[in-house]
Amino acid sequence: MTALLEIHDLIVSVENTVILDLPELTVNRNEVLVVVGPNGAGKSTLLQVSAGLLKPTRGKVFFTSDPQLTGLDYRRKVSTVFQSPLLLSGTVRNNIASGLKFRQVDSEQIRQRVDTWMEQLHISHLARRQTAHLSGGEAQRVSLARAFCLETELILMDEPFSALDTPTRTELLRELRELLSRTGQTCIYVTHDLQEALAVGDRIGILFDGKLHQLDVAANVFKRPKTPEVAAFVGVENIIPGKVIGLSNELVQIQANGFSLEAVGDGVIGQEVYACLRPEDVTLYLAGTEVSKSTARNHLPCRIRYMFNQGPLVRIELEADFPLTALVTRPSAEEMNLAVGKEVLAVFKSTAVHLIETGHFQSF
Amino acid sequence: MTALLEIHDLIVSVENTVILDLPELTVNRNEVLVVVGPNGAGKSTLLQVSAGLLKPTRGKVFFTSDPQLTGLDYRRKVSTVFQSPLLLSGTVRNNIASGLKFRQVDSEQIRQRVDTWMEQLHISHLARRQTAHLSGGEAQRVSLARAFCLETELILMDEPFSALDTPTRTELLRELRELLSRTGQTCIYVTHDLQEALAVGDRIGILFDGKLHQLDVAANVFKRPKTPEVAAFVGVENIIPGKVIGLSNELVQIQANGFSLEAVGDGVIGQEVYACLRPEDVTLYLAGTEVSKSTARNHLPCRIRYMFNQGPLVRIELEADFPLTALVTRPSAEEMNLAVGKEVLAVFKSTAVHLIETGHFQSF
Amino acid sequence: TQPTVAPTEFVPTKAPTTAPTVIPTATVPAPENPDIILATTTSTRDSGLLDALLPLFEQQTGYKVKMVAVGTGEALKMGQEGNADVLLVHAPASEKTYMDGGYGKDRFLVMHNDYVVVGPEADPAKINASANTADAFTAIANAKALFVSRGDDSGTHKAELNLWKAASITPEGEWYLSTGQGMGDTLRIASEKDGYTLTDRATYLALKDTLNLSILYEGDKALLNIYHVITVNPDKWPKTNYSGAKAFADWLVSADVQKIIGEFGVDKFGQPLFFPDAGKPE
Amino acid sequence: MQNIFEGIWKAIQLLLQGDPEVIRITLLSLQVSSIATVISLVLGLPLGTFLALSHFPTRRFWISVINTGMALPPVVVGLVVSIFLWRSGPLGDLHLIYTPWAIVIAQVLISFPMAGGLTISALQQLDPRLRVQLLGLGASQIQMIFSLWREARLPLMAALIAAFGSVISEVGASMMVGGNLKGSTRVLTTAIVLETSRGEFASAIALSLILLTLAFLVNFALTVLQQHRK
Amino acid sequence: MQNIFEGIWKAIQLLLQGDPEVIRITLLSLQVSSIATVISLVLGLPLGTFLALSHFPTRRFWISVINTGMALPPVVVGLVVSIFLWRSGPLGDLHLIYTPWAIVIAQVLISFPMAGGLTISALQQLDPRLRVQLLGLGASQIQMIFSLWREARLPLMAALIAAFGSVISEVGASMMVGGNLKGSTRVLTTAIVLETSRGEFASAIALSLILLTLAFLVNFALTVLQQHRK
Ligand SMILES: Nc1ncnc2c1ncn2[C@@H]1O[C@H](COP(=O)(O)OP(=O)(O)OP(=O)(O)O)[C@@H](O)[C@H]1O
Ligand SMILES: Nc1ncnc2c1ncn2[C@@H]1O[C@H](COP(=O)(O)OP(=O)(O)OP(=O)(O)O)[C@@H](O)[C@H]1O
Ligand SMILES: [Mg+2]
Ligand SMILES: [Mg+2]
Repeated sequence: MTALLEIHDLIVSVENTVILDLPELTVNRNEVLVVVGPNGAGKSTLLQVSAGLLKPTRGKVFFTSDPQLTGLDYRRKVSTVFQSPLLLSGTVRNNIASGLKFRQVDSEQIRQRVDTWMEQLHISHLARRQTAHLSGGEAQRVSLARAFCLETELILMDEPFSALDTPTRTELLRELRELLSRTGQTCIYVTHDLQEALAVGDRIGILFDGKLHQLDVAANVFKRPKTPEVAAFVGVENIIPGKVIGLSNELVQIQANGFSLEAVGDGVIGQEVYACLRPEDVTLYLAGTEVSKSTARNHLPCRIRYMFNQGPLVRIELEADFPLTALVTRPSAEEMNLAVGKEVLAVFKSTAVHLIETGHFQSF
Repeated sequence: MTALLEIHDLIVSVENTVILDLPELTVNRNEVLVVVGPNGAGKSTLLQVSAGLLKPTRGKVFFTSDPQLTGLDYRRKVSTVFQSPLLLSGTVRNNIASGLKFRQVDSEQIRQRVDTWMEQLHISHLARRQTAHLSGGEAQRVSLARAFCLETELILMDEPFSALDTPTRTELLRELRELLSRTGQTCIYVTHDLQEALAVGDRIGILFDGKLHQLDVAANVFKRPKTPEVAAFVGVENIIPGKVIGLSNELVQIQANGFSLEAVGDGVIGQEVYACLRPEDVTLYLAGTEVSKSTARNHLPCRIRYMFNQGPLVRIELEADFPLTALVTRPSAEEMNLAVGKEVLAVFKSTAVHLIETGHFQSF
Repeated sequence: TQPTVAPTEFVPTKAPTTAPTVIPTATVPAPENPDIILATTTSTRDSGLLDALLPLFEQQTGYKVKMVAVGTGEALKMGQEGNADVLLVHAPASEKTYMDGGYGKDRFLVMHNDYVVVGPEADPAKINASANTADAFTAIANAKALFVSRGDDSGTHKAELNLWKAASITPEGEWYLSTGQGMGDTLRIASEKDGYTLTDRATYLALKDTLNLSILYEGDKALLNIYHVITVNPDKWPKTNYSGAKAFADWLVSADVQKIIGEFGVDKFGQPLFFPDAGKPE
Repeated sequence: MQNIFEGIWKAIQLLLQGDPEVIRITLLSLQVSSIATVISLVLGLPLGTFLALSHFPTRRFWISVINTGMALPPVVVGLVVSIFLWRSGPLGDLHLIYTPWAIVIAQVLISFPMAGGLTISALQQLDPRLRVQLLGLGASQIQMIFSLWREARLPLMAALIAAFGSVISEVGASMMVGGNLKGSTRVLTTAIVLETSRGEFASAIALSLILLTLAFLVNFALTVLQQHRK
Repeated sequence: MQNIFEGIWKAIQLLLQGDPEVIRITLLSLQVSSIATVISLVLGLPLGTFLALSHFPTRRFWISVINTGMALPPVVVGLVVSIFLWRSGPLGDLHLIYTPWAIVIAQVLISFPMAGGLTISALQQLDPRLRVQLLGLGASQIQMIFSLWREARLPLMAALIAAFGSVISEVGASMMVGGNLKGSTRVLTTAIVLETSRGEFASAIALSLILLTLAFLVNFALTVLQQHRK
């Protein structure tokens, strides 16, 4: 795993506010580094700096292979799918070809590559269309084709699929990984869609207010968020404040608002923690069902407060000693006749609970 | 349920190609009509026509309350969140106020409404920022606030949340319904996110190539797609061609590539049909598990061909008599130790299978 | 030489001022129709003579003169179409045609100065010693020395053409340049190109310092440059201000004014620029 | 060269002394040209906007006509306006010839095609979706046009600057229809011509410098306005 | 009015007869003004681009200077160029005075600020993100600039049209530095002035019509180009 791009001591500020502050970041060769974060966190700024398009206020971004590379040579090693596809006037074909023309690739090869990519993105029929007359998604595809056909070492994508229809997005997401490993390209990928992040990301970086709160392999970010902010952002909807009250057999016992939770992990007695639990890790049983204690150590009786559909899943908000959200599949919700007001038993494994230390201790 | 807007005999064509063709469409008062469809299907065109911003080549769009309303009076009854938030130059506050200023609302009221909506969209801190310096999501919020503060009878939204971060999007989606019913607004909502469609839509219209393939209450579109295209588009990943071979007790027996399926519904023996099955309706058991036949009538032994994570779910592609995709929750996939190559039993209820007639008959 | 410039006078003019006390000033009630349009040639304006005379006239009579300096042809045309009330021009032949056409009512001889032939100091065509103007012109033509003509149908141009005619030469060819411009510009071109040209003395004297030209031939009778004042015929153009025009014409030929004309320029050039001729026979 | 240095020196003197005649001429130039620019904007902006935003078959032809107007020689304008304003002309009874108003009329004819032509290109450069968005926000046609002008204020301001430049520097028409009458219609450019034809080059240059200083001040104000927040 | 109708009639006659002198003058006008326009574009486009795209402290000042250049009176340009080109001037030895090249030089000085000033506003009107996108596509600075020019071709073409209009219609400088010499430096505008001063108003109008027809043809071609695909 060799490094492709390194960022050192980077600060970008506008009008005296720091909008990006990255002491250290390495992008590995052939990985997909997904960057997520709330609006205005600095994701697009990070991409612009990485593309050599924005001079940082301080610090340096460089290719490990050639740290001296700057300016045009640097820029030509990167291609970018911008957040808004500001297409040039002219035909779709000419737009897609523009980057290749800038690089003075010979015209036969341009034609071939453009054709390939138009096909890949299902826009071959638009080749001669003026870009001013494209629909939103069509424009985004043109912007994608324009970047992909450059086949650069590093490709930066800023919410590249946000305007695409679901089937196309699913298809492209599936192909993207394969494509990148085929061409050996490295990718920094900004998205707001956490599923997308999980599906394409080798590592995920979480940016808040210009700072990287966590950078880890994809699954870890979702399973073991480092801060409550990250936890909330990656969809850990249950963030339960509590206090360590006991330790035994690698299990930590946590007192949370009267209920005693068990979690796998380390802890110090008296420490305040957040117990994080993803809603999909909560299984529901109808109240009164006998459940073997063996695998799932936590059993919490509660009442359904609110339910609503979320695609193939049903999100269920529960009332217990603390508020809890569960996600169950629609078939099982139907099978169990779940409804608002019903009493259920929420069951989750101790391994599903992730602890975040608050740094505070509280004496008994 | 009274009609608010009616569309009759509408045709929009550009350069001799029809891009929208709607013989009839009624938007009911206070409903959210979600329009989904592939890129270039004509969704934005439909919104533009409904907003009185594009003169259709033929046909008419009118408010039922006042069919003669056209021009400025018509336009002022509608507000639109455009697909790309082309903000005016100037401050965020002035941008949000622009529609109210056009309507010559008095300035104190403008200030109040703008403040309210900036707060609602978490952009109060940006009030004095020049719009040229906003991030993508911030710009979209401004565009949303600009439309919402007009409080018109009809509000049109073209992929309004596409650039928002997940927590904000979830929050706004949750608030949107409540908000619209509070103000009594009617909404046509274009989105590519099917979960969003389900979450906000009273009815969902599916547009393909300018034509409405299906218009139905939200759940029905997902559960009972009318055409294979719709089925595929709404995420029914299993569309199995087969032939009706038997009828009994409201159950239809279908021969699909050697396997015999049972489905609830009507059918005529010998008719060719598509059996549609959502992947989340497929439950997996480890091969050899004993499953009671009572609730789920279809049991199909198969082998796992491919698996990948999709947020809280795992998508599993199966090999059987026909290809089949299942979606299971991550905890259960882990519990069962599912892996590529493993033999499993795919189980689905006959009620989960939805039949689409192809119109063809085949004699035996 | 230091131009005597009154403090209120528009600064850069070289227009020498005549002492306004020469004529006793009297404030006169304004006439019924005080606006007079005077169309004149650029040379009278450029010499500054009218700048000196008009304020006096306005002061004494209450008329307001709008002096428009244009080409001779344009001035006559303006008279012919009734767009001016009074003309001050120096193209006797054209004036005659004009009068014959009935476009003018009165025509008085006002003044004259003379034309001179100027050219490079070296005088390549040796016209210096010519017996008369025709000889001088013949010498230029024979030497094919550059001659710069105004070519703009102005009084000067017409006078020049008459001189060629007198010398029986049809001027054409490489050596004969036609500028189509005013006197000042034509002098400048002649100076830059080392050519000969025919000029009125007043303009030449005014620009002398900035030119590389010397007077090479002068004094012939044929070189007289005669100015007439013409009032536009009100019978043809009732809208013209005939009474004003007549008043101006009369004023111009009055003895006092003639005296001023005769003194104009003496303080600056040491010699008068114009010679009063009022009342003399043509 | 001597003339140029002398001219600069003389310009400084004139400005410091505050020569009343020079001040009068300068103010008249400024007045006449400002009025003409404002009028040509009032005419050119709506016309240009109409041609930029509407679609009809002969549109291109009319745009060319407007653009050709930028090539109208001031002398021609002067001649034609004179023909109309002279006593013999159809508007002779208005007695406008040889008044500052005649200059204004001629200058409007000179600068209004510039204002119109540059308005056309300024508005056509805007994203066409902007119009749709403005109408979608409930703008009336007039409000939409005002908003578009606001968005295009940069090139529109350039049009204003160009139009002002074309009239303040113009001489042929002012000379012909104004008559360069001392004390009433003499403006800076006609005074410069007069000085030049008298061979008073230094004075001509001095006046030119005054004119350019004036133009610079006006333009600096307009440019600061134009480049504000840009 | 009579003059105008006569002028129209005369113009038709001149054009039909193909009067050789008129043809020569017309061609010279076209040549001189085209060359001057092209040169001022070659100078003004890069300078305007530089001022539009770069950021340095005195930028606004220089933009004002360029804009002030639009207010340079042709007579002043004519005078200053003459002072330089006269025998007594620093460039006298080039013997350019009273040649078509002198006219070209003066006209370049007149039209290049217009080309530059309008280029500035044309480029500043573009979405600033476009520059970033072009650089992101791997455009060199030069390629980026060419692409920006392409995107702003509409207002740039308007700048070209305005610059051409300003020189083809200009007379003061051509007269002064060209000398209006019959057969060598007489162009349409100087010929018009001559005809006017001769009182030959109809001829002046006829020549004006020829000039305007010429300008219209050039502008129509440019406008069609400009409005192509728009
Ligand atoms: N001027 C035009 N000429 C040709 N085709 C056009 C023109 N304008 C629009 N179209 C086509 O009309 C179709 C409908 O466009 P529309 O913007 O309504 O699509 P959409 O459903 O909103 O797509 P998206 O999801 O990508 O936003 C598109 O295929 C588009 O390319
Ligand atoms: N010129 C500026 N002045 C002030 N703030 C600025 C300026 N330019 C950018 N910002 C701010 O910097 C922050 C980072 O912007 P950036 O575009 O990187 O956000 P982002 O993470 O891409 O957001 P989004 O998800 O909305 O696209 C934003 O809050 C933005 O408002
Ligand atoms: Mg962004
Ligand atoms: Mg769309």
